[in-house]
Amino acid sequence: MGCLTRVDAAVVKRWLEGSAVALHEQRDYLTQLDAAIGDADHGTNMDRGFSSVVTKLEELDETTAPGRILVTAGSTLISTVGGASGPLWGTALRRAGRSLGDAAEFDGEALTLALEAALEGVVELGAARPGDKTMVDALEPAVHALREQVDAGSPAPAAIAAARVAAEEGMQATVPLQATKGRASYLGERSIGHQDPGATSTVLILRALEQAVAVPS
Amino acid sequence: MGCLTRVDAAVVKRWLEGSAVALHEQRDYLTQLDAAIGDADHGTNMDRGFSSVVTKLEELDETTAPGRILVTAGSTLISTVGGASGPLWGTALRRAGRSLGDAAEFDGEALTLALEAALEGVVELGAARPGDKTMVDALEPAVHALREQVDAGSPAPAAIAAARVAAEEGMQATVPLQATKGRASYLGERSIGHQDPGATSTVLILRALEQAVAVPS
Amino acid sequence: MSIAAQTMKKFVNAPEDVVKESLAGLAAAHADLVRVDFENQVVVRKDAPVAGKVGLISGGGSGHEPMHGGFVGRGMLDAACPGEIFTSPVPDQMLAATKAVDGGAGVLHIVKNYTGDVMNFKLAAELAEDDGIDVASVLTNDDVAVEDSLWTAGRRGVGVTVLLEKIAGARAEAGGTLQEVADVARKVNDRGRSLGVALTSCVTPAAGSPTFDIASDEMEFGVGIHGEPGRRREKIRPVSEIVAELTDTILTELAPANGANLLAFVNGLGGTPLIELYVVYNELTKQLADRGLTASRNLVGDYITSLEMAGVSITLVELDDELTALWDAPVHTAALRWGV
Amino acid sequence: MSIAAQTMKKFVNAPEDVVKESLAGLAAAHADLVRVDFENQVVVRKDAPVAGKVGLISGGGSGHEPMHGGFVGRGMLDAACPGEIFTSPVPDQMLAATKAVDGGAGVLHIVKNYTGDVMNFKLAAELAEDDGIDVASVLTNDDVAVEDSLWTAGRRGVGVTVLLEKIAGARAEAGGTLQEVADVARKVNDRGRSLGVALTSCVTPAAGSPTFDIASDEMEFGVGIHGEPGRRREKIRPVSEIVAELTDTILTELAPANGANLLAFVNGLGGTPLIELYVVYNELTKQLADRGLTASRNLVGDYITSLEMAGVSITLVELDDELTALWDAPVHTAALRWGV
Ligand SMILES: Nc1ncnc2c1ncn2[C@@H]1O[C@H](COP(=O)(O)OP(=O)(O)O)[C@@H](O)[C@H]1O
Ligand SMILES: Nc1ncnc2c1ncn2[C@@H]1O[C@H](COP(=O)(O)OP(=O)(O)O)[C@@H](O)[C@H]1O
Ligand SMILES: [Mg+2]
Ligand SMILES: [Mg+2]
Ligand SMILES: [Mg+2]
Ligand SMILES: [Mg+2]
Repeated sequence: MGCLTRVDAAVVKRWLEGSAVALHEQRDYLTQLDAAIGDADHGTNMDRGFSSVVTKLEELDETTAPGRILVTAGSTLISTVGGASGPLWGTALRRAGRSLGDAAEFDGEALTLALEAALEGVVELGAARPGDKTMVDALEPAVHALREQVDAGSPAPAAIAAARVAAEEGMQATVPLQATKGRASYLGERSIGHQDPGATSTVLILRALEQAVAVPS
Repeated sequence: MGCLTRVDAAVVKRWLEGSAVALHEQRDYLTQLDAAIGDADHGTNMDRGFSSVVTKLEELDETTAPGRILVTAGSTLISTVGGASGPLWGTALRRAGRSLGDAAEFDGEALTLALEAALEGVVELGAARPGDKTMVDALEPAVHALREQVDAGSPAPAAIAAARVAAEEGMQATVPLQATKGRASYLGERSIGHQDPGATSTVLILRALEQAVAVPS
Repeated sequence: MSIAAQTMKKFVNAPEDVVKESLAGLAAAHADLVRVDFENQVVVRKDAPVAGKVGLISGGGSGHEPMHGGFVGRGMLDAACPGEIFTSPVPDQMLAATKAVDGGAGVLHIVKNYTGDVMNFKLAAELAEDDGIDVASVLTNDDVAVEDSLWTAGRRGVGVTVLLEKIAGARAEAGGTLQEVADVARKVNDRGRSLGVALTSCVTPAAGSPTFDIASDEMEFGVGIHGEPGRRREKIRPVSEIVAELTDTILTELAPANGANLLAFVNGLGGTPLIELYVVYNELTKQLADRGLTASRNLVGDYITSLEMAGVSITLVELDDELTALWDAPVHTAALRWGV
Repeated sequence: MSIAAQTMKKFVNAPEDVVKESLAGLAAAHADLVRVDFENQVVVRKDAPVAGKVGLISGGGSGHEPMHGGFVGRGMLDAACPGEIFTSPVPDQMLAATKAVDGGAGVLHIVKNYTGDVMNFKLAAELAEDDGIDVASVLTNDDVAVEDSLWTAGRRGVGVTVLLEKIAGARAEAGGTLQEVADVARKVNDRGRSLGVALTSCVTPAAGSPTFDIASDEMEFGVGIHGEPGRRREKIRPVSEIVAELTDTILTELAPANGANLLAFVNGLGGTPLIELYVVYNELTKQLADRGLTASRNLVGDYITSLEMAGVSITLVELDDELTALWDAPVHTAALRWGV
């Protein structure tokens, strides 16, 4: 399987489409996780949003730059999801897209800056800190790992793989936490012992990125 | 056990008190019968009414004539029962009382005239004919039997016993009937196979009369 | 008693106190509109008797709130007589109410067609006449679930009662004579028909358990407001099909003129959320449009209920200019208010 | 879909169409008051935008009817944005509503404190500002079941929202500036607190089964309007005890002045019959009297619901002359109407 160090529009599309497939497949699982500590709609929300994104992508013409694609995807999530995850993931993708600008291709450093911008957007909007039992508990360590690897000179695929692993660890680490943000916080101590749905969907999205980059374009 | 042929206030009081006891004992049974083809309140209604009657009797002075006692009892039923059975039994007792007038004592003939007046009042108010599956199916044959016996010269206790037997037969005869009056009529054919609650309470009241007359005063 | 109360999904103290305590709450919440005579258990319009105005009273078993207590006030009822839950009030209550609202122009008794209600109101009317009060009675019998024949106690009085009380109340407020008020009341009843369907049973506080059993996928088509059985028990269907059959059955009996203007009343039986009542109204407007009929006036909400029963009833009244104007006239009660 | 619909005790067609079909019913029933923009899923006051008047919009998940669509009209909201059932609407709806009601004096966003609602309204406000519309936002957070601390998303917005929309709407109708309308809205929220209790769970059409399980003798004390858990699960008690604890808990947080005048709001959550709501109000007035407080104004009924959930919430707002006058001002919406 070939490996690339530069990312283009095709890769970004594969990422979003792969995310849509994974979120659709895991829809009921995510909703069950949300039923335990939230209001049982996270799977529905993410699936509704990303399937709209896929439809939207088909309307874009071939030449659209990766940054624009992400901005469009983010706007689509915001317009179709509702709930907490819509604005959060919508803002994340929009910020990432803006940071990529109109370049037709970009490297690991640019991708890292984009995901750092995404994380920043999520924290700005939701004010969650690591340990609050939210998607930030998966996204933050992932972006950290990515930065380290890229600074250490590893190629994008390896760096992204490390980010995905960090996200999975962060996701698992949400189980013993007490939620202090979002609906789950109403449960107080009763939120302990459950895995956070948003952190779980975050892992699915990072896995999709890893696979999109791994495939030769 | 002695037998009397003339009836006085003490007997009428025993009749009403005996009815109250029987209706209270059979309260749940009557309500169950009403649950099957009505609205499950006949036992409650009759018990509420006759216990108020007993309380009311205590307020009456010793010298009150039997006719007045029955009028008072009827008015009390009307004021406390509600539903269909309140006006019906209330009117029955009021008519019976009026027909007895202010006499301190009365004989079998007067008693028969009183119960004929009672039946007349019930039919006037409720317009039920025999076979409609109502209390009339017990009261009408009872009053008939009483008239026959009295005309044939039998003593009051025997005549009343015959009336009670006729009422019981009439009550049992309501089982195969389809109700065409009251709530039970909404059931149409589904009312067939159930014993009418009002006919059943009528039997209890006639049994109480039989016992009241049988006891020496 | 509180033990019993705690085994049901109800906010009550002792079941036998529910009616009185609820009336106390009504009196406290609407002291500007009504006063409650607790001795006679009667809800009376604050400024009754209104001199020279025909008085309107109604009553029946409790458990159908806001009917009737919530309809006492300007432009509707002058008094209401609440009985025990699902049990007709007694003549004493009706007599007390009649006396309390008699402004010299006579009193109209609005009676729903149930054997107990009819008999108790009949006795009350006789007592009132004895006291020299002019009384007229109108009977509502709009429920097409029951066939009106020698084989039944006749159609039950349901949704039309609410609309009739509003319209006749307006006629009285406008200075109508007892005869005129009674006539327009009968006109509303003659031009109105209803039909309801239940998805769940009600639970009376005294019983503490469902009045009837019904499977999780069943509905009672043609249910009565006391949980009386309807035309048949069947599987729940999509609301479009349910409303189509309700509308068909009602219109077959009502037979309105072509292109008639209707007062369309979608009534919740107590446990059905408003979001569903508007879905039902949406289906109803489609059904009427298909038949060239217009809902020129409407009412959507819980007005004649059966405790917490999940269900809905539809009432259609064929309007004319007189009825429309009376419907639009100002009304100010706890449950219905406009124009003031 | 109709198969799914038939397995629940609801009047629906396809569950995913409930919100739109219900809005169609609302539009048909109240064409004199509102119009519905189905493309953007927004309920708009018929005569919006009212030139020179501050526009008020609110929104949130559906399933709480009549909130918010039933509050659109003169003297209350200019537009409402209904989301899917129990899911926050999206910024596009809020932006469309904001544009539709902007009469040049700016637009107030009334937001209930739930993470999703807050974020979506925040994005909408940014978009509106980009379009040069003056937007102010007020957050309602009156549910004392949730402690307002770093450990939670903060108190939820519940009953106060209804009262705030009425009072702020009156201020806007009277010509208040955006600042003045926002100020009085915040004042209502600051002076109001709520608490609710559920006896049964709601059932969302999409799920078709209860949101939470609860035993036949249990109640959820401090429940949220989406079926969120409350302070604790416990045995049902007599209503006198339940209301006493609700009142105590609310007043402890509200700490009104001695002898304060309160707006007392007894709200049904959807499945509790009116007869019980008045029993609750009766208990509430006793509790207030014991503490030397007066319910100088009140509202009793189903106004902010949770589908068919059996339950009740109590909201208390400490009034002053300004708030009392604004509460009494005329209002004409589908669900609240007086003075007109
Ligand atoms: N303030 C916040 N910051 C970041 N993420 C959050 C925040 N609040 C909630 N989330 C995430 O959103 C997820 C829930 O999303 P979703 O169920 O789609 O929305 P809602 O909670 O409105 O139903 C949670 O699992 C959590 O990871
Ligand atoms: N029109 C009528 N004439 C005579 N008896 C009647 C009539 N209607 C009903 N009844 C009697 O009344 C009984 C029911 O009484 P009850 O349950 O106390 O009143 P309700 O039917 O109002 O609940 C019936 O069983 C029947 O015997
Ligand atoms: Mg959720
Ligand atoms: Mg009965
Ligand atoms: Mg009865
Ligand atoms: Mg949600």
